[in-house]
Amino acid sequence: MRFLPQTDADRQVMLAKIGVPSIDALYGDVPKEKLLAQPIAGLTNHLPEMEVERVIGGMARKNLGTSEAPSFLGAGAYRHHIPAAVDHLIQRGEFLTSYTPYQPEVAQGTLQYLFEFQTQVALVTAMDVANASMYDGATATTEAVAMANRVTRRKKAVLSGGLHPHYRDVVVTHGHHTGFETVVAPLDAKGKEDLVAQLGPDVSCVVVQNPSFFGHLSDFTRLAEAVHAAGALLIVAVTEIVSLGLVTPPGEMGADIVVAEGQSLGNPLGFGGPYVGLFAAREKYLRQMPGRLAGQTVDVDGRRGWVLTLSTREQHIRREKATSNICTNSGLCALAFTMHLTLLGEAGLAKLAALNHAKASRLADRLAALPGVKLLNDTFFNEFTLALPKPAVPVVEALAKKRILGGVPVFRLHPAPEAENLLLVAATELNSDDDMAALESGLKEVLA
Amino acid sequence: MRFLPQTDADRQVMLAKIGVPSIDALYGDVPKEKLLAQPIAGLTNHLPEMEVERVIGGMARKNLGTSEAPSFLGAGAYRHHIPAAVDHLIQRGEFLTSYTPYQPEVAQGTLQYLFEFQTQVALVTAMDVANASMYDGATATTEAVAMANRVTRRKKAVLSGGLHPHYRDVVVTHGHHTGFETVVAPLDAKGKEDLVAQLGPDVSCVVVQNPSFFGHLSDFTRLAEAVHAAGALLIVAVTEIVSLGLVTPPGEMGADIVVAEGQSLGNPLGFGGPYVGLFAAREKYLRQMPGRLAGQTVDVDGRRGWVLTLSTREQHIRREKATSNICTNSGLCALAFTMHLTLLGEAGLAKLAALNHAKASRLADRLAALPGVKLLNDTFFNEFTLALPKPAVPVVEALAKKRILGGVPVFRLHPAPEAENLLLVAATELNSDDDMAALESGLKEVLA
Amino acid sequence: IEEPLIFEMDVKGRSGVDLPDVPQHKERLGSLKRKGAIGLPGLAEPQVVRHYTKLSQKNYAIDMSVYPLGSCTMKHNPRLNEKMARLQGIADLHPMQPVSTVQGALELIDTLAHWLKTLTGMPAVAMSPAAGAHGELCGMLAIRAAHLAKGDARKRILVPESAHGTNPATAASIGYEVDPVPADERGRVDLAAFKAKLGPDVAGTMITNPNTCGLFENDIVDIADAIHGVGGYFYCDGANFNAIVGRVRPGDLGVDAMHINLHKTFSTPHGGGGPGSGPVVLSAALAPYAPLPYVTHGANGFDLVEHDDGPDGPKGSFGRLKGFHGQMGMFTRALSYMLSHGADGLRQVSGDAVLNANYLLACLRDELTAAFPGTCMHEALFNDDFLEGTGVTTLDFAKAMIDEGYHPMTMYFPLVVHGALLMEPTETESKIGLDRYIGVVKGLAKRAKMGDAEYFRGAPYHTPRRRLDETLAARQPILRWKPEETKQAAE
Amino acid sequence: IEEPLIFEMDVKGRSGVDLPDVPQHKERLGSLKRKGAIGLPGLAEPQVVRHYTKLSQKNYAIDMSVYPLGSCTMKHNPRLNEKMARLQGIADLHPMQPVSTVQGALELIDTLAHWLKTLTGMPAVAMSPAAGAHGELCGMLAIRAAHLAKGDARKRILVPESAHGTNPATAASIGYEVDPVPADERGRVDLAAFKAKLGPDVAGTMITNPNTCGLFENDIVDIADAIHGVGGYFYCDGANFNAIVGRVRPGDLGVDAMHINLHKTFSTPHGGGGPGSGPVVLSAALAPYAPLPYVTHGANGFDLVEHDDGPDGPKGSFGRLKGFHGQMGMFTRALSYMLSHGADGLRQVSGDAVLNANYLLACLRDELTAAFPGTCMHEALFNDDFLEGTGVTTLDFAKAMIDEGYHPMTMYFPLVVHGALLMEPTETESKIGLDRYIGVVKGLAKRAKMGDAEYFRGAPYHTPRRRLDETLAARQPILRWKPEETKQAAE
Repeated sequence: MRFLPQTDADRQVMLAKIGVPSIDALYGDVPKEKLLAQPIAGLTNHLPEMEVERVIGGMARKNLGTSEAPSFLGAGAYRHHIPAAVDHLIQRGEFLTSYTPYQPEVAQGTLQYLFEFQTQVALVTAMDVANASMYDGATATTEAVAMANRVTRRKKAVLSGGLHPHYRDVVVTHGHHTGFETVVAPLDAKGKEDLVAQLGPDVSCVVVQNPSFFGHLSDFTRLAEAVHAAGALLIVAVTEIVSLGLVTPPGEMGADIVVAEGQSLGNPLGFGGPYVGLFAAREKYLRQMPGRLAGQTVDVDGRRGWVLTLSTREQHIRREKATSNICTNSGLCALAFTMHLTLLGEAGLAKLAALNHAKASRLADRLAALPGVKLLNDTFFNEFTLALPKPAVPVVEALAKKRILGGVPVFRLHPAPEAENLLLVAATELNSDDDMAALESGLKEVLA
Repeated sequence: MRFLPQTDADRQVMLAKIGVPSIDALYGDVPKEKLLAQPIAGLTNHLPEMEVERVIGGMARKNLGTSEAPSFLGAGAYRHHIPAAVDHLIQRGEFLTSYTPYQPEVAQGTLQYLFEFQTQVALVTAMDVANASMYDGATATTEAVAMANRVTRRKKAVLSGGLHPHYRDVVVTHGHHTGFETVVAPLDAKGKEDLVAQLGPDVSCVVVQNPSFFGHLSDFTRLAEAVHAAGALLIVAVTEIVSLGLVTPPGEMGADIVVAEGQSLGNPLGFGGPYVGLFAAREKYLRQMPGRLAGQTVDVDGRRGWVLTLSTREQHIRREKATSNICTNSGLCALAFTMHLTLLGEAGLAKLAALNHAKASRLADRLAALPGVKLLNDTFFNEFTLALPKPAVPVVEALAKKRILGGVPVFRLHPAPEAENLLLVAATELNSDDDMAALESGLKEVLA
Repeated sequence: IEEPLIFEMDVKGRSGVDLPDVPQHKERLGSLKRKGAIGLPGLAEPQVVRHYTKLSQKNYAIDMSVYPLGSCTMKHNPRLNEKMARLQGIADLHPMQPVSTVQGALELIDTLAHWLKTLTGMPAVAMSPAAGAHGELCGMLAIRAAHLAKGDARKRILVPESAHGTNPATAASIGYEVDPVPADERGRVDLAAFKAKLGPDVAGTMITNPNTCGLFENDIVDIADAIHGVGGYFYCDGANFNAIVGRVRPGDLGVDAMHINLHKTFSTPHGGGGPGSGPVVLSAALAPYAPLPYVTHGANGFDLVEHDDGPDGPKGSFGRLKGFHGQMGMFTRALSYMLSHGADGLRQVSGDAVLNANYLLACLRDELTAAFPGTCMHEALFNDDFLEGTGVTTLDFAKAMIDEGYHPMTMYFPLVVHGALLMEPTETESKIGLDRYIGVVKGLAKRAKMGDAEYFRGAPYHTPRRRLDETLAARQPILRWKPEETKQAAE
Repeated sequence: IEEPLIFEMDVKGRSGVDLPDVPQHKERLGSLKRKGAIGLPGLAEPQVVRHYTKLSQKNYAIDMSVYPLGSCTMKHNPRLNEKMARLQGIADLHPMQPVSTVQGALELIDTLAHWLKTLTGMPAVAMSPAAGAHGELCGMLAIRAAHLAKGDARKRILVPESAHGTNPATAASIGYEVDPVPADERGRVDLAAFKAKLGPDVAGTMITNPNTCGLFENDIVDIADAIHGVGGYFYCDGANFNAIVGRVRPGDLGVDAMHINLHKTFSTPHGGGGPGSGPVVLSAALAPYAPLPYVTHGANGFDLVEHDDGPDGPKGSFGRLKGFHGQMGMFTRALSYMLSHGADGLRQVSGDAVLNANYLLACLRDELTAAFPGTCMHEALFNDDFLEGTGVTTLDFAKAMIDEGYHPMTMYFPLVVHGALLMEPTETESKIGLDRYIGVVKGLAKRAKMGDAEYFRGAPYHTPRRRLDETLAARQPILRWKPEETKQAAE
């Protein structure tokens, strides 16, 4: 077998050195009746590489990839063009096959890019500090709520009706089982909610999203002031990080914690994972932050270098008193993110964001002109909500039959009657005018 | 522009240091009327990465790839499964973006794999020494003839009728223009030729191929003896290097020079290039060999290491007295070759060869049973010749319409009447039973 | 050669990406158009490629040599897996496409689930957890949900002292009280102490098996029976599944929930810290509480269940744990690995992993000091007795490995062994490679005993940086680049 | 860390590849079934991945830093090009598929041909040459064929002394007598000497422009006129096309044939020595003799002409130069590069390449000694006058660059300059990067002048190997592994 270097001859020599007759003899501590004598039934035996390619390739061919069809799907995961250099570089064995950089002498590469990543995340969100990544936007959000609970010593989170339903659900799940209360605002499809009335002395945090799940852009400055006045923290989630090339960052609106989904930069859609959660906060809350941190220091020769730091917040040191149980994070996805953002730079990110906005704005004009279709957004970045004259789920299915991936029905994520006719439509730099024309005419036909 | 790091501000500072007002001013030696003032017309301006992908991807989609259809094409280029590790590793920047290893201190990686490559080529062909690669099998063949001419101080090459027509044509072209005679034996579709009668005191070499272009296997031992007795060299070409996992190597049959196409190991079909020419010879002819050689030596600290050696044979030292004008060779293709062969090892190459033979043998049984189809081979490795009841070119076109790549018509490479109905069919480890059934029934229909 | 930070290579206006011109459009940003610059540096592509190439060259990796980190299962990561994860039709799938357009993807998840269930002998698996610790959370939430469904919340979780930090952290994060169980002199859970702690308020136990001392818990069936006897559940930390895959099914041992680190046992790359993937197999008792979403077989093929009556509902999932459906990229890699090995190969995997660890143990036990007598499972544990009186610490010893071309072993873990050195070679090391490693370790041990403490205290010598000041980093945290701070430090 | 040869890691029977079982079949090998073992080593995949990873780590590459090899145009190799060359529908095309199934491939070749012809202002291009030297052969064969067609074989080729070795080697390989032309004191072809050598037996001349001194041949039009005046042809070595692409069209200068190194000007990777690709643009006079095959536009799309009446025929191609159709993989990469830059970008490429070289020249000319006065084109040439009396040679100086993190510049070439140091930075170096490089070169020059010859003679110090014995290698050639020889040497 190609991955197993020992031959039977090797094994015999090694067993002799150990002083046992067989590999099975090394399993003496396993209760005899629990030790299997044969390969487990019901599974195939080892396959050549080309056969594995056939099996998995066969599965892949049963799907309709977004690169094969006009695609306007968003709802927290966005298809962007990833420069070829990114995927090439993250596959370098020294990145791909290295472990968490606990030994800084042999991990300065990883540590330096994490330090750069943290800086980029802090800059883009306009926050003081950022960690070295979480799993994804949803889990970062619930970590942020837990952190707010610790900081404020309160146990009630107010969740916006514009928050991504998955993020909301993950927070609600955690709240339900770990003992904090969640107040979920009604679905805010029109971007009009005001959460100030929800504040109270027991509220630890308010969680909002910008652009919202429905695409609306909001200025949270006033909300932040009210939240702070009530002794709570404002948590702002960003599901489309590219927006921050064009949109006022949460840090400038008074956010205390910013969480985000970083997939848009450097990471493929990949059917939903692995993605990379971004987590940034005000410096004063640093020691309550979850996750890993790379910090600058000097070595014994006085040279600048980097180490993992403040690990007394973490589970491997602090155990049951840790700020989070997170261990493995999204290192390689963070690397892809930071590479893509380094390639873009200030000018590139701004232009990418402008391009996304332009594409979506032009698409919105076209689709809003269709009979019976209503655009719910006054503002948006690269995604907006349409109210259709009929349920969105079958519309999207009908479009898929035409090989058009026409958007995400809100009902898919929030199966409630008021969501039934709502369709989220996103456009990115990858959508051509032909794509848009295909969606326009496809939608027209399906709605006719 | 993404690949150009200088900004206009940089350029101004640099021009000031140089002391000229503009970049144009640096072109003062160009006759004024020859210096273009504007970008050349008729070409597009710079494109984003995603647009380039669209343009080239669009061209790619107009083709029918061999991975999308049952494919039985050979004739000197073979589709094999390349382990994923090979393509991953050859793309490491330290291999991909390095130059010819003229500075051994910073090129031990390249030099060591070339030394390993040379050893593998010598072992597989059963020859004494091998060089560090040529462009491809055809150019290696003509270099071998030129070498034989130098060694024997004669100027007449006898070319087998079983030699790949491209190899033959390249040698003939060289002979025609560089002043050596070429005697081309008639097309040997049945593998029955005997070249001994062609020998004479002016013959420098006899060039044969094994398996032949038509797939036949021949024992050249007797021919070698006759060639040597006549004071000439025997050159054996191998177009399918995988065959040597199962077939007696040329070195054991008395070859003086072995040339081969190395594409089959590690290198994709790629519409014909880049490939890698292999070149091996008896040690006594070493100093007449063309091409680069990596040799073992020691460094100033006495440690084993490698350098390019015997470069007094080469153009950059020897200029017009060089054994060849070759400079850039097929370094990275040689790397892919050596990696694939290292992964295979002795056991893997033998099994791969056996598998190829088995597939082809089974396919031959099926196709030879079709009405009107005649198998011309008693012996073959993974490719054989069929005599069809009608011209092969339109048959192959008709199969292509059914999305079957059914073989290579001999007429395509040698447009002569006697070749018209001949079809070369190859099978490799990648051909499934379904592929074979598709060809069998497709051919049956087309011939009906 | 020093490599600056990207921020120190900034040239204003430069970019490593070209983009088409922005077409005419109506701006719809309301008042939220960003004002002022972000502060991101501008680099061209060649500079970016070099930067990351040079950073990578400062790392150690499995691709270079033995990576004997105990508890981490640093095995070979086949490149085929990377290729499979990048296929069109996998990498380019949006998670919210209509399920009719992702039947192959759901089939892949279902196939992987089948392998995981079959290999563990468990009836159900939750696929969405993003990593091992996230899987622990998933399993513990299932346990909590099961208790809640019976109207019996319970408070305590028994966790051995030798456990990974994630175990107590997870249990505590959802409000459980962590009750530590001591190890006995054999490096196993002290069964008597364990039983003594049982009671009606015990929700369950979290036990790693094989445990972090590299030993199989031979009382495991008694432990399972005992916890079940008080109505608790048995959570097994599956980090060390590599030792037993294909040979022992956790389901046969009475396990109720176990996460499987696809990035350990099933070779998805560690990537410098992630991403991972931590599916959790569940017993029949816990299966009803598995989180959303999950794949089912429907009339028209595969279906994806994304909603139910929620955590407050009468029965059903404990809710949602993560955005979308799980780490599909890691699923693809893991399935590629599993298909490559097959049932026969996976059995050989565990056998060779255990063989290799025991070979290390046998070859090193005379020069180092084994923490426990007898054979081990997939990792060999030593204490620092052999360094006594040498002035060399476990840390020094481990750092000296670096100059010899090896990554250090795991140090000071598990906590139950003094100055622990935990070595896990995995099955992908060859005998030749192990012999070379053994030679180096023995040589260093001899050198330490010969009284060369000075040398060890200074190691490593040949790395880009040596012995970084971790105290300074924590006392005066610099967690991002700012022009003045970094310049100062660089001077 | 030492890395053994693969042969020294052999374990019998081991393989890094799994293959399906060989099905039943009739053996058809006649008497030719191989007897006995080949002697190839057996390694598993993990060991193979490590071996090549570790070998790669002993190399220098563009991806690491400046690679200032004059004459070699070591510019950034975009990864997009690699991705494009690996597309399904390109990488998996067989060269002998029916042309109806490869219309996109022929379109690609035709598009690239259009770019090459347009950029050079030439009416035709031969695409099949595999590298620069192969392109030279192609061009010279076209010249020879053109003369032969007129019944006038001719004998002599005029080649400047500063030429690349491939020029005389190529001319000689097809039977021409190489007549060297001296350089004048300005580093250009001595026009008078050139004219003096002209005569009716001169078949043509081979001139590199910009030349190997990094200078534009300002008499180039006169040279072209002169050679045409005697019925000869002008072959231009296009190795230095990067200096003028988009700004000067060789066709406008009277060139009859010029090869274009796609692996220089158009960024296809050098790959440690290849593969390259060397299409040859041809004037109207030579176009009829272009080799087979070539792409044409037919009624049903693109066509591929693979045969004509042959080299002995009355008119038409000079024959076939290579198997199949050329370096398609390199064509794809080069087209990807050209489309990325466009007509505007390519003009900036040459401008920045020349700017960078002149910046080096301007910054270094006071510390080193420039070979010629004035500005240069894309490479800066120095002689070793600045080392006079220091005891440091050009070689020593270049080797000392290595410890500073740089690949040495080209040394002792061109031959017309004493102790030449030829530096070609290319356009993909940033000003910041050049400034750092300049600082290092100046620092070394100062150090040499301060009398530290001992240091230079020992350099490099920090490489895997130092100053290898090339004489020994040539005197007692060891060109392959054999158990005894290599063991001995390793001891």
